[in-house]
Amino acid sequence: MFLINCPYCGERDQSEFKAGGEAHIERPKQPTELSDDEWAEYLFMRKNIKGIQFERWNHAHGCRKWFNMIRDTSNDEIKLIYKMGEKPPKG
Amino acid sequence: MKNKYSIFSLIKNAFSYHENWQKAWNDPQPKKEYDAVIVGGGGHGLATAYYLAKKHNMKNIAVVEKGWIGGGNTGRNTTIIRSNYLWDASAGLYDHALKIWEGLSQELNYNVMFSQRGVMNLAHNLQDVRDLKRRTHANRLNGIDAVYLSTEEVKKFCPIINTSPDIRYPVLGGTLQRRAGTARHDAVAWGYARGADEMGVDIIQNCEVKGIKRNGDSVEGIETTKGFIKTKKVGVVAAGHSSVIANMAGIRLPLESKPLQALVSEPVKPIIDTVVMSNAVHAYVSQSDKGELVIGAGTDDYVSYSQKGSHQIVEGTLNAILELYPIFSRMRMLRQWGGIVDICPDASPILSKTSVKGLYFNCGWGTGGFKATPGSGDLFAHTIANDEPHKLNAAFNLNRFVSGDLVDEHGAAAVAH
Amino acid sequence: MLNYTSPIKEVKKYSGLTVSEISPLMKLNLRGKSRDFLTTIGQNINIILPLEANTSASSENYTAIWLSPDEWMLVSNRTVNKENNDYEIEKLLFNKISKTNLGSVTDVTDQLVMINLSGEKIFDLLSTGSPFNFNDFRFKKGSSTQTLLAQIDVIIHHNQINSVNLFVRRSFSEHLMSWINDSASRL
Amino acid sequence: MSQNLRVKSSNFIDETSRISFKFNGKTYYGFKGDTLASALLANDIHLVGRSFKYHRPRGIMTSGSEEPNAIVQVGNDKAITEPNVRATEVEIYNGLEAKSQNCWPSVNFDIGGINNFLSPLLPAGFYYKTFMWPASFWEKYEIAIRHSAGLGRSPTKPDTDIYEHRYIHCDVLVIGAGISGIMAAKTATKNNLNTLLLDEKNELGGMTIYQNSEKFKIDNKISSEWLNDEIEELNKLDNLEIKTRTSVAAYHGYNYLLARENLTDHLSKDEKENKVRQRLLKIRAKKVIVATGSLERPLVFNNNDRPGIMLSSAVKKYADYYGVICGKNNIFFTNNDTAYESAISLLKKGINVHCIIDIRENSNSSIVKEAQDLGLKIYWSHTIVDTHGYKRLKQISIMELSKDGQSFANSNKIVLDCDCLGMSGGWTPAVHLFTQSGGKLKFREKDQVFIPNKYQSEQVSIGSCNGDFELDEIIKNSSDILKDFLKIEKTGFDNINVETSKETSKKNIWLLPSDKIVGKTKPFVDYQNDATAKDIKLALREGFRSIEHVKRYTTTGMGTDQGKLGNMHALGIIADTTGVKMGEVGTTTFRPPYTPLTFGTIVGRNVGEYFDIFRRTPMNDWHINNNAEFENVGQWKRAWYYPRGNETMYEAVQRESKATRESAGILDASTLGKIDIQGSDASEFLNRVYTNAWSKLGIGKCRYGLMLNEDGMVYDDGVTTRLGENHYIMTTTTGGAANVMGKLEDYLQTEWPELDVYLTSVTDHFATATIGGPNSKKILNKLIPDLDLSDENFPHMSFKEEKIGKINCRIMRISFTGELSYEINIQASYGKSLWEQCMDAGKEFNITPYGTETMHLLRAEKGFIIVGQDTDGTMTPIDLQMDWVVSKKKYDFIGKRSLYRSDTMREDRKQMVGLLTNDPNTVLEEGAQIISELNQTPVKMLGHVTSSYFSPNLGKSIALAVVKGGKNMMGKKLFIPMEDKTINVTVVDPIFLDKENKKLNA
Repeated sequence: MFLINCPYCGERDQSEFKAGGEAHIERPKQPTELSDDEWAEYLFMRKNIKGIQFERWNHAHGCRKWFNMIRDTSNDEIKLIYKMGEKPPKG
Repeated sequence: MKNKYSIFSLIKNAFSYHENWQKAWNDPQPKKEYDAVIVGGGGHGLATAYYLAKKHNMKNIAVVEKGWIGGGNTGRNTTIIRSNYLWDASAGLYDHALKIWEGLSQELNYNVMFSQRGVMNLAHNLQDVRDLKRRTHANRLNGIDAVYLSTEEVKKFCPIINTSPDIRYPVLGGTLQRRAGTARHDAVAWGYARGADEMGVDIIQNCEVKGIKRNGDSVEGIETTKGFIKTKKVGVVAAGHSSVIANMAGIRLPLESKPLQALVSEPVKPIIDTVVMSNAVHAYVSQSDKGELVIGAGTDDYVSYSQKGSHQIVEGTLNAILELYPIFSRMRMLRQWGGIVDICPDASPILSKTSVKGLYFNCGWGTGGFKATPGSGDLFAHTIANDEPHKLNAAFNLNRFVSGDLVDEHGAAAVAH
Repeated sequence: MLNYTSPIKEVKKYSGLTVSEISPLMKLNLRGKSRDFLTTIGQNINIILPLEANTSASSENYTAIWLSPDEWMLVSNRTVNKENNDYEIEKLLFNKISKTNLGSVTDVTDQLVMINLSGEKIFDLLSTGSPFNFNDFRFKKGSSTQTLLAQIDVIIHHNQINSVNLFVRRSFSEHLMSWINDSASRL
Repeated sequence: MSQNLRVKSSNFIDETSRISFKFNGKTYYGFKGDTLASALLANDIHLVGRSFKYHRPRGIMTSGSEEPNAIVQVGNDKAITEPNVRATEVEIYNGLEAKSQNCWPSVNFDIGGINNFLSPLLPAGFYYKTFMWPASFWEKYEIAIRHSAGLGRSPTKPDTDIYEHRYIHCDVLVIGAGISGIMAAKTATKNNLNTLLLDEKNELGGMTIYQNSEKFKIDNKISSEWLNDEIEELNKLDNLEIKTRTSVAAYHGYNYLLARENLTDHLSKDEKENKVRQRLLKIRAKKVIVATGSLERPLVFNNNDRPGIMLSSAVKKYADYYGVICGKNNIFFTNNDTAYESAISLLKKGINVHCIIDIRENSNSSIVKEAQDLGLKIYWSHTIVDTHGYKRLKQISIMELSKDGQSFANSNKIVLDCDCLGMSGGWTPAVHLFTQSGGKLKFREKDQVFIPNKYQSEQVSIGSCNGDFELDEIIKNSSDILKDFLKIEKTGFDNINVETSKETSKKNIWLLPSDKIVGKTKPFVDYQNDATAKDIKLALREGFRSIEHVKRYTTTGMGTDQGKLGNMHALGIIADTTGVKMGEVGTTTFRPPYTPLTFGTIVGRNVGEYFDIFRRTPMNDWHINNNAEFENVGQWKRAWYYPRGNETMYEAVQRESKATRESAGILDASTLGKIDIQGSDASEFLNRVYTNAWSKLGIGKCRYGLMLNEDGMVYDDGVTTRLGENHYIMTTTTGGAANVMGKLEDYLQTEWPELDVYLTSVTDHFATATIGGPNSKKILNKLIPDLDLSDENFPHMSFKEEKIGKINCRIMRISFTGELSYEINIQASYGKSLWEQCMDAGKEFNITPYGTETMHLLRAEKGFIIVGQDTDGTMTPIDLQMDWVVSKKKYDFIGKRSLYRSDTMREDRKQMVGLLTNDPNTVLEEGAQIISELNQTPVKMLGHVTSSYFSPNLGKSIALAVVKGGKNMMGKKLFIPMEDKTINVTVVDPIFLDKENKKLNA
């Protein structure tokens, strides 16, 4: 069970959270202008990285806020947590 | 020619204190070039190689495995085998596999212990009942043996289930596929390996793929920890790690790799002699020949390659087990482990060509790949050999995610595992 | 005339723990982000909404519990009349906040049931069903948290020494009470 | 004969309290403090069980949780009998009943014993090679195999015990209360860290607590005395919690650990009364100190499994701790000094020790000298080549080893009598928890052990689990590690004076040579699973090279002891046979739990009524009092139907439906999700989440909305009402409520943060009573006389804020049945009262309460869909023929783009239609498949029946279905193929009743 440092509530047990998949996949502003392939990319295609992955988490049983997490999916080590809307750190 | 396995060969070898058994498979170094290379030495990969050699006469082929064969999900799953799927495409795929299972031990001269003890799926609410009936009707019309059972019939078939109407989620009915059952997971990988090896397939263990060499739109070979291997056809069967390989080839897949956990109890004398699955309360249980209760838990909701899952998943599963089998409260968990499964948005696999010529993917089996092993290998071999899918796996192409023509096996209509 | 029924029937006493529902209490959910929102609330009910996570603020009549950076729960400190459900303060704030688009004001009086736990064994009870770390919480009067108790979402408010208020959604309250009584019986 | 094997010298056994227990039906006596194992040994019982595969007689080998052989069935009450319990872990109590397992008819005479003679035919993996003929006969063989496999028996009645969970958050967790654990706990606590100390035994102090040798002194006190004083001090400290009988099962990431606290297993039946049996501790520690000690290794030689062959440390513990003599004529066999300690201990108690067999050439450590001074005969560089005695060790044969240890110096064989052999192959650090946590090991050549190398989390290992075996090292290194780990200046153990006997020579041979060829021997590596060294060699010969392969092929380490004793030897034998370095063979992964964990403990109180949450509406009591049957919908229990007298469901539903259409019915709709939406962008928000347009909806008006997933498939639906300019109340399906709320918050927070919208769930705040039917207006009028209910003032799809008495309520005139109907939403606390008043007001109109089943029927008559029943995640609004609710003008909404993909635009997709059976009395089965042509193969299925009822109001059977290309099939004849018959149906419009909506304004 991870110990997740909610950017608003502090350290909480994983059971209070829901994972929301890969982060920074922005919903296209103009879906109608996309080809079927481009739309499929947005809808279904995922990096599914082994290693450093950027993802979304929600403090579902706490403040209900979404935030971003950088986690090493090869050993589940949480590297960094930052709020929604904040730009991911480079490198 | 390998020496045949039988009670007689056992007796014969007993006299020489079993000193003269041959290797089940060899441990070769990779050649410079192969006609095809299968990436991933799990059941599906080894079966693919076996059928490429057996049915498509491709003998100059290799299976490369980063660890030891059968060390991935093949050796980590709860070994449930069934074909009672809802959609025609799925039913076709899984029943093709089930038919091969029925003669596999003889085919491989290796006892895979396929035991047709039946698989029962339980309904716990009215929608479950509708869904299971719908599936049963579809199965029947697709020629798959499946019957709908009343609560009383469920109790009769598996007396230890708590079918009291007073429990939180009473058993309202269920379905039964008698031809379904379990098999010995390791034996499947080992049996196919032995068979493939006998036909000249190179099984190369501890050989990790580091890159996929492309020449424009076609495959030229693979970079491995044992050097470059030239080949025009690469079949990737790397459950869990499919996306990792795909990224090497510069393509993306609609997959998420998640932890799936399972556990076994200490061994006890026979107490349950069928497989019971309940989607609504999420409990899957059978008993191994050794006597252990084999229990499948669910997946976590986050991506992970760590082969560890969270405790709440295991706890949740055992909650459900004790809801349905209160007599197991004093049984003890002996071992618990995790695997990595790659899951498709529609909970159906991908057995498909890709945008890269000569690159084929067999993935996305989610929590239920084991049961398909022989069929998957057979159809994937066909796809690789002919550069064209077999009609039974045509629906499981990559393009369905663009067109929207998904094979949605979600919900109670498709119980995982 | 409609009568008032509360989901929880009786007060329960255990060694070192008393469990009781307190009702009716007016409860408002307040949401907003802007400065104006905060000041308007402040002016009208003379409470400064706490900005620090996991804390609360009280005035003579109300207590405001932090729920998230833009969400608070306002609870009346004393029970209100069962005969009607016109809450002056709700009308006032709705006009000053919702109507002017400063944020939202929503009556959640019956969305949540408040269960009071008192006695020295409160945290022994909570530790049997909540993953939250109460080590600091238990020594800080006014601290609050949202977490899980017996898999149910709860808001926990440490209103005074040896007294904690649990807020739980009404439809879950009887189940939670049953669980609490079961667990408390073994303390 | 009982008790004649006791020596008076133990401080840990209360010889004044005699305890009687049963073993295999016979009554024996022991003392308080005994384990079942020590009590049996005291009664001269060594034969306790039978092995898994060969059914060989087995005895007690150890004194702890690593015991592979002495596992028994405890208790014979069907509800609380427990299989596979280690006799070495059972503390005896009055009334304890235990029996041997895996033997029939008895442990003394076991039919299964023939397997031992068939063993030449049963090498590792034999079952992969046979039972294949005749084909499909496997299940028959399997029955036999299954019955000879398995160990104990599962209970057959529900458990009567109670289990509990407890969450603990501490600064420091210390695992293991041996000497180093005690040091750690004291140091941490004294530095004001709140500390938790756990030990699996019932006493603190580990092995040192009964170490009475003058050779081992700390601070000039005999080590056991010194430790005793330390423990006494420890017990005085506060902010330290000590738990005995508590075994750590799993060490997960982020220092999350699970431990099992055993509370009543050592108590007699009446002492147990209403006590929690076991508690699962869910521990979150800032820092973890692992002090789990080490396990003594057996030696692998021919027939090393006979009853009477034990670990040397166990022989010592039984004598020193329990005061029990394991044998009248003892021999020790060793490759290190440990056995000497044991031997001396026995000698000093006047117990006969015949000799020590040591594979080393010599040793001049002080403890060895002491043994020699006591006149103990030592056979240097000798090994045991065979043992004799079937149910109890009688003799051993030894030979002198050659220099390289692989063969013999000469052919002389000496046969020695003995009834107890204490063996010691050195020690293996208990690194299981460390590796579970993700820690990496390194191999130490000098004494062939794996020790912690890289730590994953805030943790450290100290004492012998960290590879420190000598007393002085343990104290010095532990102290240094603690200082560094806890960042403190001193520990209080910094420079204590320690006297100890240093081991001076080591020698290790994983598989000791025999004068027979390996094939003829049985050198056991895994005792419980009967895996021998020759099995491992066979596996290697057959090409299984990886340790995981060998393990699985030979089942080494797969027993209930998880190979705590044998795994190292398996690795060693693989290394030796394949010529690979030990460190490079790698270790097998230690999987949780460390010791088997009871399901009940993991589950705790999440059983029975607490298995899952039970949500109730404010009217729930009324439903119960009025004989309602309930349906599970999500976590809710909803009134399903209200049978009168002995009505069947069908009869009740027919009555309820008819009554509602003819006069009035009332439904508890409180479970519908309700979301309060406020903010200046509320309308825009709705435009984006629903398929239809919202901006123009008038204040006080209601509108039906359909919500899609981004993949274009129907996700949820419900009526949303505009309460004010920027204020809406949205209703969702009962099951979908939480998900919809979550999804909307997600979009607001992550995709559209620019929108000024606030969502608040008010599902539980309101109770909802829906009164419908031609007389519903009259009933409402009685409740609120001064409300003008005319169509002009209160038209269909509109809303009023009203008062019933003094209580505010919201009334929506909306309909899911096609009847004129009003949905009254009132604050939940008044819900029950509202319901009762509706019933009173409706009495004269025979108002009839109806449940979900009737609701489903009524809406089906009107062709209204139920998301989740008529849709399955593959239906678009177009498929549902609900184009009318999909705005063509709107630029975008969730899922819009997906409706324009090649497949979703296909004309021949499955589409919602109505079906009528040719025989109006035949009611179709929901889920039944639909075809257009008979006897075709393969059968082409067009779709299935989603909803089906007999409509009392239409006097015929009706059904909703999805059919490929159904849109253009109106009037077409289709077939429903059932097992026994084929039903003819006709495709019709899905609206069966009142197409013109006359009833809505009746």
